[in-house]
Amino acid sequence: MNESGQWKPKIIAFLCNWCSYAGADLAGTSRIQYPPNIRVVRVPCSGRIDPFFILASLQNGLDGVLVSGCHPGECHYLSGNYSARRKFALLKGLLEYVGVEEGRVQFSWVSASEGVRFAKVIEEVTSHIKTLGPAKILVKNIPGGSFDVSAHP
Amino acid sequence: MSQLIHEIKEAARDFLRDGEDRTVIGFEQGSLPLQSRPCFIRKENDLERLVWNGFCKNNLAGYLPKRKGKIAIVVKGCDSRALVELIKENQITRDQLVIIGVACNGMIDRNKIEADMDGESIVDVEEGEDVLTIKGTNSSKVFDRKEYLYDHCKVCTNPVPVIHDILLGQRDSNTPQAPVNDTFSDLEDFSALDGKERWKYFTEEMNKCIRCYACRNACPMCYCPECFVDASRPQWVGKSTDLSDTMIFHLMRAFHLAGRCVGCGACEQACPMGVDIRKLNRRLQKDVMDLFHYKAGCNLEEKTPLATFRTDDSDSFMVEP
Amino acid sequence: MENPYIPFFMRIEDIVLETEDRKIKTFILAFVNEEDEARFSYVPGQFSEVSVFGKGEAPFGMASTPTRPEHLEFSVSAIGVVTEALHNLNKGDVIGVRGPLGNGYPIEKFKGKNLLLIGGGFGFSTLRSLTNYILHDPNRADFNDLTIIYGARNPGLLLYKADLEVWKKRSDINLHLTVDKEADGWKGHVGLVPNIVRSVAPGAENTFVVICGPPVMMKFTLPVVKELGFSDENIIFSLEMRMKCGIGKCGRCNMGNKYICSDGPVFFQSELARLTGEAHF
Amino acid sequence: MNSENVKLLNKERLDDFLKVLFRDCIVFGPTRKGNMLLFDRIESIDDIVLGRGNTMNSVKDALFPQKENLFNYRHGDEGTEIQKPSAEEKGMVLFGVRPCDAQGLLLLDKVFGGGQKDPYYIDKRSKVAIIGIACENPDPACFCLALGGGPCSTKGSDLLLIDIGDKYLVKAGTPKGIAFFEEKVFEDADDEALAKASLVEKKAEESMNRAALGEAGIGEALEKRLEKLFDDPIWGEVTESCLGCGVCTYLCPTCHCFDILDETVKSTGERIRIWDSCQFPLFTRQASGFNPRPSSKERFRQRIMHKFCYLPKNENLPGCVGCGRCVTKCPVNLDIREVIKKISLREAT
Repeated sequence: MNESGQWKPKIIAFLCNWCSYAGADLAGTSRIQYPPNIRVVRVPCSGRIDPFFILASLQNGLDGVLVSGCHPGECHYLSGNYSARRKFALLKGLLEYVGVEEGRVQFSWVSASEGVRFAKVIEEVTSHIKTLGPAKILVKNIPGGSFDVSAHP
Repeated sequence: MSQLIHEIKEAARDFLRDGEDRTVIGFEQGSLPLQSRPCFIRKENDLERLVWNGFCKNNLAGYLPKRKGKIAIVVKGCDSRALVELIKENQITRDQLVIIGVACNGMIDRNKIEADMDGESIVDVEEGEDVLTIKGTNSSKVFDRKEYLYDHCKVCTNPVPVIHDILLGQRDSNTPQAPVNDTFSDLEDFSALDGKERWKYFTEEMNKCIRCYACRNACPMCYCPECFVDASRPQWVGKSTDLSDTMIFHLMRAFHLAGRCVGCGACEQACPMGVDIRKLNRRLQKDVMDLFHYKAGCNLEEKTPLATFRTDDSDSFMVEP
Repeated sequence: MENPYIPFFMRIEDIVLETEDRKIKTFILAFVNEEDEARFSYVPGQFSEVSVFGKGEAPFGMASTPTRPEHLEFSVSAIGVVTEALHNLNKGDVIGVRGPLGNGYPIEKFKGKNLLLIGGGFGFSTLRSLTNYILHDPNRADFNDLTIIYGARNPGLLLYKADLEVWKKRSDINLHLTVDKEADGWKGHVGLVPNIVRSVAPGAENTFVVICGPPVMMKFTLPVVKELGFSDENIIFSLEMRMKCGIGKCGRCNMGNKYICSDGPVFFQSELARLTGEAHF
Repeated sequence: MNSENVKLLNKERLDDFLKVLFRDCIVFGPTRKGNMLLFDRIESIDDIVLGRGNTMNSVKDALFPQKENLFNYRHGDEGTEIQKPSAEEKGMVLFGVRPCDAQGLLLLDKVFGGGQKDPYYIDKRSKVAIIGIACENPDPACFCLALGGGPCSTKGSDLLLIDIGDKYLVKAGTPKGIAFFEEKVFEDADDEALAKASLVEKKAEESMNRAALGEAGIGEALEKRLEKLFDDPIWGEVTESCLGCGVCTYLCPTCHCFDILDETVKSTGERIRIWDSCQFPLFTRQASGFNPRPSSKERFRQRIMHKFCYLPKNENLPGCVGCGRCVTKCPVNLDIREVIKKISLREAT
């Protein structure tokens, strides 16, 4: 929530150091506008993403998760993104199967030279998550007694 | 049935006579009606304990990881697929094993029978080819065997073990000898539900969970020396019965079994609270088949799908702006 | 009803880095509320559950002496979730403490006796408490000869170096320090604790021996002190086990029918010999 | 029997009695959740399910829940604050409790009420009334008689209802139970009703399966024998099939081991206690990695020793009431009765 009480989604983006992270940089240096809702975590490869990163993000109340890596054939470590692709395909299917809204968790390929594409991906992911509203599924709530958990920063 | 039991005993006897340091893992009569249970036999004198019936539900492959010495193991179709995966994952070697395969007729779900006994305690059971006669404290009831099978037995694609040294109990020429295609028809109705309704269903199921880990410990493929749920640094999953934690435990367990789960139902049989754990595994089995054309435990050569990849795997699920 | 699960607050006054491997720090804590200080009376050998809110609780023996009641000191080895969280705290941070828990050393029985204290590595913390208690004026006169044998893998891993310097200078205490292997500049003994005990320990007459250290040290020290003529009634161990509640409810720290948290952690060998249960060393 | 302690309750008036309970108290009882019969909080009379065997979980859940808040904490600008949970004001009734489960509470009373008292348990316990229902139809896994209980035992119950046809014979086991008799729904008991009730009891006791336990008794002899057999190879033999899960301990009405941990969101959180099980390796594994009970052999032994040796020594009660849950729900049918029998037949080596 911001001060006017309007909800703004918080989206965590796991970006591969060798492509999407540089793509994000390029988007920035090229002054391409994209929504400010993402929080970037730089990872060495999309293959480094443990499904737990994604589940922990949802559990901690983030409204969306994006994982972005190198296009097929362009992995810095040769095949990290291919292995990741198999994992993500299954994980995405499983999460949507239990009821996590389609689009809450997304995956993309963005290379270091694709600043425009990066901005478009963020645009699309953010606008989709805005239509979904705040995440509720899998979010962990701890009863805080009279301590109001949600109101605390 | 008694002929089959005799044959199992003889196969086990031959095995025990063949050398030193040998263990037979089979089934014996349990202490209660409708219960058979695992047994470990090392002496010929104890072979009399071996039984075979519709209650030999446990997947004995779970006792194999890192076991030493020669082992003869009694397996059903599904259990044999777990053997294949365990051999591939170097948990046991093929030449340690003498596999006594039994063509399976499906295992009977004790809970389903008990639910239909109107609160009467079960005293005895008589198992026929097609019917079960259950004697309660006051009355006797006849059950159609097929109706009361475990859910996973109802969708079994491979009653005959895929790997075996001795194959027993073949009686019906219609029984498929090799695994047939799984249609996943049991998932259709559920998958057609709205996401919210599926979430509601899983919420109710997971709220029943008491985190006893019987599902994990009964699973032949859950052999990690330290399960993610027991790890503390980092601690990915909380240990309480919080819905979110319980859900993530089951999701991740299912995910770790993707491409490895053979659908033996050991998890669900072990669960004291009747949680529909298999619903998750079934979906992953289906996805693994649809996306990677893989069915766990069917042959010793094929690589586990998450241990390999194809450059032309689909990326249709990804954002394409 | 008093709620034994609710900790009280203490503020970290100082943090002493004890060992060269940076794995052990001693936390010097001050009571936040005066009434807690007034209520907290303990004897050497007792322990407390220390809380880092958000990470959990872990048990530590009090390394401080009740003769200086304004502070509590805990030596913490960073090997788990709570202990690592503690190591990441700074002066001024507030943590929770529940205690005192456990029985502590049988001080009254020690009066008028000689004492032989044998400690190893990290297990020395409550023996330090006991030593400082005895050396505190006027307590010293209540006890006879005091001998300490304390060992660590190397000189850099010995705890409480400032105390050791003070003790070395005193004439009313026989201090034997030992390390496992020769080291540059080391002037003390070289050898494992049980071997040093065999060569330097005083006689068993009118003497209690108190042993606290890693399980393997305790295991090999027991036969040595028995050889020296100590009877089971005069051999005392302070034991450790995974503990949670600290009040004998949660069920994990039993040895036979005794709970280390509430019946111990200090046991006479004569009690241990009678117990059915897992040997803890 | 003293007539003050025995009354009759016409089955037609059971609802009237329950209405009184629901009006004044929070009611727990056997109820159906999906395909499971559970002992759980009940909102309306219609949700009570009687005569369908024992519940999957035991009644301990009501007084010693699987997850319990010990306190909340918050890190704020003024430092850390702690807030104790507020205790429930209303009384509690556990209705439809089996005699075995009621007996189990007697052990929990000793553990949580002895020595340093456990305020969370004690508070709930002081407000609860236990209304048991006799067991006419014991399961083949039941062995309460060996533990000094029985299908119509009043141990641990304030009131016990015995079904004698169109009426319940109601026995009061405590002053708290007798106080219920002030409700107008009860009638005086006659000799015929008493005779019927003892017939029910006799029939239930006779129908109990005694084979699994055989001649083995549970008591001082077993306690002594267990001490001698601590290092016996029998433990390895009986636990070969054990999966090491927590079913037996979590369903047990007397098992009470727990863990304490913190759950935090941002700067606010709660310290909770949750059930733990001696069957889990983590139960005793120390931070250094050393585990005094490294395999299921030692862990299973701990379970049996705790129940039949340590608790009898410390609390004068065994940690077992013969409810049979661990027997029926063990995924590999590792039957505690058979283990006791094997122990009692074993010559100490």
